[in-house]
Amino acid sequence: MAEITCREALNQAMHEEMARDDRIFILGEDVGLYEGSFKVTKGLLARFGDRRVVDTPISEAGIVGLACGAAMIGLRPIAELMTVNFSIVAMDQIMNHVAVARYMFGGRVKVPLVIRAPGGAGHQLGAQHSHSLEPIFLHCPGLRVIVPSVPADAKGLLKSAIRSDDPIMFLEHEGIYGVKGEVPDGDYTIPLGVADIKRPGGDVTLITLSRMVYVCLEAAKQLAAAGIEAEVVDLRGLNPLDMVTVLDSVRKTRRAITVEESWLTGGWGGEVAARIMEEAFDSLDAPVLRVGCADVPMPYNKKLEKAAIPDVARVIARVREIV
Amino acid sequence: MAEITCREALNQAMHEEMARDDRIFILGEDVGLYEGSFKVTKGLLARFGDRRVVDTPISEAGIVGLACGAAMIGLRPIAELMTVNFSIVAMDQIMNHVAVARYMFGGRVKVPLVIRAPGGAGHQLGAQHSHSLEPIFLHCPGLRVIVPSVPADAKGLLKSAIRSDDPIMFLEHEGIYGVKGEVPDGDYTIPLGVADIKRPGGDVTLITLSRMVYVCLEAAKQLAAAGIEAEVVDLRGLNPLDMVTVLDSVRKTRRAITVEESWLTGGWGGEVAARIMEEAFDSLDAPVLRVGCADVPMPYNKKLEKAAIPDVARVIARVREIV
Amino acid sequence: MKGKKERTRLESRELLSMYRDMVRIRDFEEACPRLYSQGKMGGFLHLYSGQEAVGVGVAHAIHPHDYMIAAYREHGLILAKGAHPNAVMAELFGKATGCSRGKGGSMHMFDPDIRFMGGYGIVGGHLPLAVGLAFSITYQGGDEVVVCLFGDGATNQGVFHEAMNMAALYQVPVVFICENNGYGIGTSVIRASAMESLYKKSCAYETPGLKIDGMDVLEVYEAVREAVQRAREGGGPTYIEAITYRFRGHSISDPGTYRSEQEKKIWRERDPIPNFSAWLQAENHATAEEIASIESEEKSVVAEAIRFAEESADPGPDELWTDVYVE
Amino acid sequence: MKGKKERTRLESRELLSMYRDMVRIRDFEEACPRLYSQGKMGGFLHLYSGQEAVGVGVAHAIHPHDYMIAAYREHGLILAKGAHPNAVMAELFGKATGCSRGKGGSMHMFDPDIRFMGGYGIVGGHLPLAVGLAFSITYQGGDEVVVCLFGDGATNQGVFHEAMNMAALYQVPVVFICENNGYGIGTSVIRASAMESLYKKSCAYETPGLKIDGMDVLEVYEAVREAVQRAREGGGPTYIEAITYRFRGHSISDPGTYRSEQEKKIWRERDPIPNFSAWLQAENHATAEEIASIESEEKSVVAEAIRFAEESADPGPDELWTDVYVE
Ligand SMILES: Cc1ncc(C[n+]2csc(CCOP(=O)(O)OP(=O)(O)O)c2C)c(N)n1
Ligand SMILES: Cc1ncc(C[n+]2csc(CCOP(=O)(O)OP(=O)(O)O)c2C)c(N)n1
Ligand SMILES: [Mg+2]
Ligand SMILES: [Mg+2]
Repeated sequence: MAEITCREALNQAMHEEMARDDRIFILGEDVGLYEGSFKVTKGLLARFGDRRVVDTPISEAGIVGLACGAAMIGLRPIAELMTVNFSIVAMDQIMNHVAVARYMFGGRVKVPLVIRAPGGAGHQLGAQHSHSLEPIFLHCPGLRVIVPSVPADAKGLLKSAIRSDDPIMFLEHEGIYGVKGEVPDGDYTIPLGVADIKRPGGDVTLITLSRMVYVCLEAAKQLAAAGIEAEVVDLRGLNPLDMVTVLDSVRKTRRAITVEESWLTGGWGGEVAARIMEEAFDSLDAPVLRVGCADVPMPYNKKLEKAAIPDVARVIARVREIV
Repeated sequence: MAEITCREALNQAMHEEMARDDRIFILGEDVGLYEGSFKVTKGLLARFGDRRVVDTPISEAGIVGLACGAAMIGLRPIAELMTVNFSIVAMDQIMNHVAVARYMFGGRVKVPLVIRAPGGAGHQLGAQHSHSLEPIFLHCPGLRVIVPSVPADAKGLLKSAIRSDDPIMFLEHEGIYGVKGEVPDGDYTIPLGVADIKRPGGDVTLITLSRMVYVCLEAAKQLAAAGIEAEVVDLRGLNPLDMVTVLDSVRKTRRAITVEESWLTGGWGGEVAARIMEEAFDSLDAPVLRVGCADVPMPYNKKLEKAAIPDVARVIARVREIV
Repeated sequence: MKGKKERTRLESRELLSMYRDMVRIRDFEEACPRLYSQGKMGGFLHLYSGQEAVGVGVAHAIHPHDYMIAAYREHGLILAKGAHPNAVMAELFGKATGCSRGKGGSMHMFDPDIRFMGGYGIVGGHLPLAVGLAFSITYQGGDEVVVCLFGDGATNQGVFHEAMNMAALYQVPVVFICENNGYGIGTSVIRASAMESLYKKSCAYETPGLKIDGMDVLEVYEAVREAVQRAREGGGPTYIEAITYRFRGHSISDPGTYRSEQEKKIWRERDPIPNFSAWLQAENHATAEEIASIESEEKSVVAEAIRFAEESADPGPDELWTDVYVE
Repeated sequence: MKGKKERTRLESRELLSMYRDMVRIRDFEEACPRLYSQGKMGGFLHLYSGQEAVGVGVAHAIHPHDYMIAAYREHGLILAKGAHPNAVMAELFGKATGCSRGKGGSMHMFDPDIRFMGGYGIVGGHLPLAVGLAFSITYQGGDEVVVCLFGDGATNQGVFHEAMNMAALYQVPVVFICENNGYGIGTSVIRASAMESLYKKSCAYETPGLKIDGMDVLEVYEAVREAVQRAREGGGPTYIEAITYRFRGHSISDPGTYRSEQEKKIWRERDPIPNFSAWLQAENHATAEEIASIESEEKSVVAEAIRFAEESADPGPDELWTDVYVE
């Protein structure tokens, strides 16, 4: 076990997979010479050369479309979007091409493509650069949506994603690239679509992913001091959505709260809350509550931004409403 | 009261508003000479000329962006997207420009813009042409989302939308353009964000909008024959979301089902179901259930398509589960 | 067809094969409206009648292992590339035997066996995919080429620009072929494009652009052959504008009133099929009997395709849920 | 600056005003990194140092009632257009007195009073908006013009193509100005654009394109003035490529190692400010004392802006929820 950052974990996953399989290549803006605007692709160009590490113009639709076409006839591209905000520029390629090609062509083609994109708020980047778009990709059948929170997951999930034959939105959070954690030695993968209980507890279930896992863990710590044991379920993605783990936990705790950084309204919390209600109505002692980003374009001002994004205090306050 | 189709109602709304206010113009693909691919813009070019009825290239991002810029300095554009499926090509202009301009510029500008787009499934148009994207726009603060179902609403809501100073996604359904209904004479508007009870009933609340209103009304009719009275709440839009009407109804019936044509997973039903649970948990005698489109890219084959889209039988079956 | 002099080094056999393909496509397309009105088909139906010389000229200029990718007006293109008419007709009927297993329909024909990589319904949307196919070829050291067909309207989409730039930047083996039929639905080219000569748009990418007569199968053949050869040899992309005309409305539901009778008549006279037939006979590539027998054979081919489609089964109800994911 | 001969008919007063603006921008920008590292500012910070001749040349070539719209490297542009430095600095501090009320920040400066219609962070995203502004002008029968600035990287985006086409199609009064500073973050122009001469990209839209020296404020001024005049008279859009250089990294967090010291040195020698200063003096438009006093006045302007920003209040907590909708 080595202690490394999320950034290093992702980087290792790509190094190892690219060494293993020549069909894998990476493309995106500044992924090569510049080694990624968050340095996640460090060392890849030097090691694998510009056949396999391809700098592109600022043409997100072109990037995703190129990757889609390449994937259809034998390659296994990793397309890095500099940030997830720019996936919106490529949304038609993602939703109407990548996601549907296999289905609309009767299963006669596959699109083994990983679209990696950092996102999230918290650095005063304002309205156009602070998105968490998980709910949009969740709403798009044909895509897988994988969202790691800790280094070990980041590495194991990215490797599984790269080996998958399905198109995958692999959504990273800019705020956790520097977070360190233990990572198993050697080659390992983590299956896609399996949630992970990051902290066990019997009084309330906090269902979350990405950077909000840390917020929930801190909230759980503080709640424990007050005698409330929160179970923190890290979904590690939204498609496949591991409702088995969620429902097991909720049947135990009888109370649940979803915590996401996406906008509250229309966020993934509504989906999860509705499913819990559908599947475990009689196990619930209280309504499933939701915590999410304020329904506003992200403001630049630091205090306003902080007020928009869910934090420990808000999670605790919500827990207090039902426990 | 005259009986006219939804198509005529929308057309009348534009005729009347354009006659009233010179700042209103319409732009889009084939809206002029061709009078709209669904003929909703019939007669506008002949009446108002090509200064105010502007045919565009097939450039959805350009269309929405042009409309946004024009709206920022005094015009009141109606941008018609030939179908809502193509809004995905313009998603960045919609989400990252139109929706946020006012907020990120500190309220120093407004964007009085209506984006009209027909959508929906049911004509074997396949995976790229059958979208109902309400959930995506619901998830985007800064936009209003208005969705009419009957001619009177279509006209009154479109007029209100055109007069509003906010950017509005006005989502029409291709399947109901030909549906007829009574429309009040003369100038009238319907406030945005007020749901309408299309049929009263005391046993279960069906929450719906757009073409699914008709499906719910038929289901309600059949249920009534079996002694179950369903109340059909037509949301008429998702933003503003009229939870007052919804909650009043649910507190009365104690049972609710959301019925939408969007994909079930991540659809707007989850949002509404979660809110009902949050606000009226103790009034619920059963979980709020959801009916939505099968989570698959829309297949071409007629039987498969029919199986994917919610229908009367599925609504009734869901009702039977909880009543 | 221009003049009578020897215009090609192609053998009679190949020329007749071209003629056969054009006839097949026309017959196939002209059978559709009736079947559509009988409810055998649904959705949109964008017919290729009038544009056959483009698709057939292109298909004959490439190898079987080269790739083709197209927009939604692609029945004629997948047929020209070599798809079995039965599978194409069955697709229109939405049957499980269709080339997209009944899930794609008119706009989304697909057949990897003949390297036809799909018909796509978002105008311009498949152009970046074409670049990706070509990128993959270069990456894997193959010698295949990609031909990518699209309409005049597509040249105003943002992705056209991105795809043209990336293809030229990476010098991948793709030939972009714009089928300029004068209109995007009801909007004529000059009402949508600031640049009327669409082939000149490649000037912004240092990519050769040329205009050809899309009603002349031999001109198409020669131009595409040259471009494909350059691409195969590492010379990068070419952009070709083929001037053509669709004899029918944009789709089955388009009355097409925005085009004058006069205009339609002029183009009808340029119908690529009778003109090619006349030329083949004048140049002694075929006798009237040979031509007639091709035509009658193709009638049977289309009749057989209809019979096949009729008799084929719908996909089973479980098919709704398959093919969303591999895993 | 080229040669010493009379290059302009501008009066000394106007020339000195240009000089003052350039100095102001440089001082303003160079004050930012320190303030940023002190935590007074957050987010990205894309500085304009080195490119001042473009923004100032443009701003002086247009009328106050003309519109300007830009990307995220726009501090210098909004200042050149006439924004009060206090409001711009306060915006960087996220204060309620900022030109976007503290909600926009470095990338999203806005001031309708001076017709600066925003800084935008999605590369290329504002180009269609510029067309819309210009469309609105024509619609309303006004005689204003829109100048739209963006980087070299933006010319590879799909919306660049759509905006250029629509502007030319509708012949609206917009001047597109590409500030080619050689790089989009770490990617040099030739590694991203198949066409190296960016000004030639307008060939695809029948729009005049020209290349100018973006380090020479007078050359910028003259070229833009001509283009703006044509636009104002109904002559449609122009596309101008101004060759320039950013003296700093892409943003505050970019070490900029992809550019050689040698290259940076060459461009430093072309610094538009000292060169313009020398020319002004050589041509007797100003004495050394006048230059010095402008420079010292501008130091105070920036110092005052910082003081103003420091002392201004944050937006109140309720501001989180305002401005999402009008109604
Ligand atoms: C992005 C997008 N916008 C609009 C449409 C609607 N639409 C379908 S075909 C078409 C016209 C396309 O014209 P062209 O590219 O010339 O092809 P043609 O139909 O003439 O073969 C339009 C506007 C679409 N399918 N996709
Ligand atoms: C659509 C989009 N893609 C990527 C980015 C990330 N990004 C921000 S600035 C930039 C480089 C832009 O270069 P250029 O247009 O030359 O402007 P410059 O920074 O040189 O002024 C990139 C890639 C973005 N903001 N928007
Ligand atoms: Mg066409
Ligand atoms: Mg640049």
